[in-house]
Amino acid sequence: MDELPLAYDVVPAATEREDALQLSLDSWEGPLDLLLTLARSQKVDLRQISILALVEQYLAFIAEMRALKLEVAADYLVMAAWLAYLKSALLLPKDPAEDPSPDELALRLQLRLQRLAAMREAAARLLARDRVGRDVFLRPHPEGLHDVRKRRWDASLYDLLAAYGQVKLRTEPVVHMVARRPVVTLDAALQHLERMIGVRLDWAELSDFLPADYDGPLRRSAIASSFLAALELARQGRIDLRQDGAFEPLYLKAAGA
Amino acid sequence: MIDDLERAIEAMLFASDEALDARQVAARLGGETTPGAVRAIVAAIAERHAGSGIELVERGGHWHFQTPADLAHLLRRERDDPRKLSRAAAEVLAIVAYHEPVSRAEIEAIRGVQTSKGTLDVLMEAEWIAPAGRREVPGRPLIYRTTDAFLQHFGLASRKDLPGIEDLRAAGLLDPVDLAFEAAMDELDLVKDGEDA
Amino acid sequence: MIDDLERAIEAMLFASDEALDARQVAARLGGETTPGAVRAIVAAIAERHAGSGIELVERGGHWHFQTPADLAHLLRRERDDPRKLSRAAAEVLAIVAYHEPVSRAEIEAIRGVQTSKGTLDVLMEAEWIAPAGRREVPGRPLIYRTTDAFLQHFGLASRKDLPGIEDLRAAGLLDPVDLAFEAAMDELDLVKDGEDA
Repeated sequence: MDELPLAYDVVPAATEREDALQLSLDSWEGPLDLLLTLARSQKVDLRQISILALVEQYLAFIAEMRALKLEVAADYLVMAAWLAYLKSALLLPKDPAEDPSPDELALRLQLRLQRLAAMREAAARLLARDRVGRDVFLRPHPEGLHDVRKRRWDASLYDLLAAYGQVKLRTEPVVHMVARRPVVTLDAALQHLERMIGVRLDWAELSDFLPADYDGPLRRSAIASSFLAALELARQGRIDLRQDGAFEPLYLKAAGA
Repeated sequence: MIDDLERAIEAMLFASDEALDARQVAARLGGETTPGAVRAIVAAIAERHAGSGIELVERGGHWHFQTPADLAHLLRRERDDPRKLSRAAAEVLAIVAYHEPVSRAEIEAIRGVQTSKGTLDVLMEAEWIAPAGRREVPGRPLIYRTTDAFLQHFGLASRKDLPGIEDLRAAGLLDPVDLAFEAAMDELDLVKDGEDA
Repeated sequence: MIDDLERAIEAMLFASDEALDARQVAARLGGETTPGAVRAIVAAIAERHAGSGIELVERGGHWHFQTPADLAHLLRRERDDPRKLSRAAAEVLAIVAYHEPVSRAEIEAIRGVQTSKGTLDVLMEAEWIAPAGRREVPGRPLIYRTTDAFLQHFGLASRKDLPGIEDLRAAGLLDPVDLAFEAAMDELDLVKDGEDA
């Protein structure tokens, strides 16, 4: 510890003029800073400092400020009050029951000052190092290292085929494929009947003229179209029609036979 | 042991904002060194760095440090950024593969929807399709074909390996059940394509 | 003859706009070279430049080229104006550096005064300090630490290089007052015990 010099200030304005009257407390970073400045005026290692003398210095300084009717910030006054208490405790005969003892309080203050002083000195030594841009220099315009992001597209053969299938589906021409319904057209029935009446000479029921293998919807269609064909042939006078009563079977035979 | 003057000039050239000529270096040294002496020292510095990863080069009488051109590739690093091909792009790619060579207008006719330029760009960036000349029709449109990289990526020995329409139907890829869904997805993709463009 | 790998690493460090560590260099080389091998080569490069006008220095495991400090007078220009720190900021920076990680309340306990928000902001803007999580005590205060940029700016190879840090630690000056107080009281008791005996 001895090889470390006493505290340095980064900004020496307050400390260099410590004996001169300071018209402002702006130069200090709070009461502890002021105490440290005053302590350094004792020109001894902080470990050997007289706390009592330091307290008196501080109180005198604040008293002077107030005598000059300068505004003294509250935290400086709080410190002054506490130091006044410490001073009286240090001066009075020791009361062993008192806890913490004035000596302990003084020791704590001393430890705090040592720590602040250590950091102040560390800051000064740090700022005095070879700093980039002041003492050492970098390349002003390095080429720089660049990352180029290259997009890598991803797709599977399935994606490709599914997409093509979809295109095909979407664009295939829409054709309405109507299933061929089982019907016998009028023309077909006419031709059929014309052929049949040449074969059958006697009265025969219309349904007998239909092909035997027609059944279901095809048979119904054949009946309807054959009926119309029979009416047409009767109109042409080529067949005769006979029905014995309403809803009775319809008979037909070649005309004049 | 490098002498002080050489160190000083080397540091100056390193830290300078811009390339310096011998006169400027001499001036910064305080005028005790002549530009001629500076030139000799600069040559020695350049010589000392020759063949290393740092080069001192002269441009019109001005000197500056740079990295050697043959190492430029080290200063750029390419990183992969995998992306899923959009459905629209997959359709276009499939059409090119099945119908190549094919123009953009023909692609659109087959797809039945407009194809953004960006979609073709994506496929060209992926190096799966490439221009293959122009169609000798009015307007001489560019035509596209697939590439070897395409065959390689999709594990195809040749274009003939692409399944035919009947194969697709057998595989259910022409199954209309999902048509409405697919169409909806396609629309989404088109919106995305539009945003990309 | 400088080998290709050494040239490559030298060029990278020279071209980079920020200090690189061995892992970053190895990654850029494509993973064939281990960080350990990189470190050995970097040491060789630094050795080769020692005593020249360009130095390869290590700061917190990161390497960069810079000019030697003894040539500052030749290189310093009017425009060079490194950040001027207020006394408060300098003290706070020192406290963070020597005590890290440290909370604002701990900084204030040492300085005996409140730290204005602006002081920490200035140091964070300079990228010399950064939040380093929270202290797991009631209120979970934010704690701060110094950065690699701090080491680089102040020319420190590592935190161990902080001036006087070993002496301060040995003297107990980096311990909190409470701890130091107890130690001092123990010592007093020992002395008293000795007197009593």
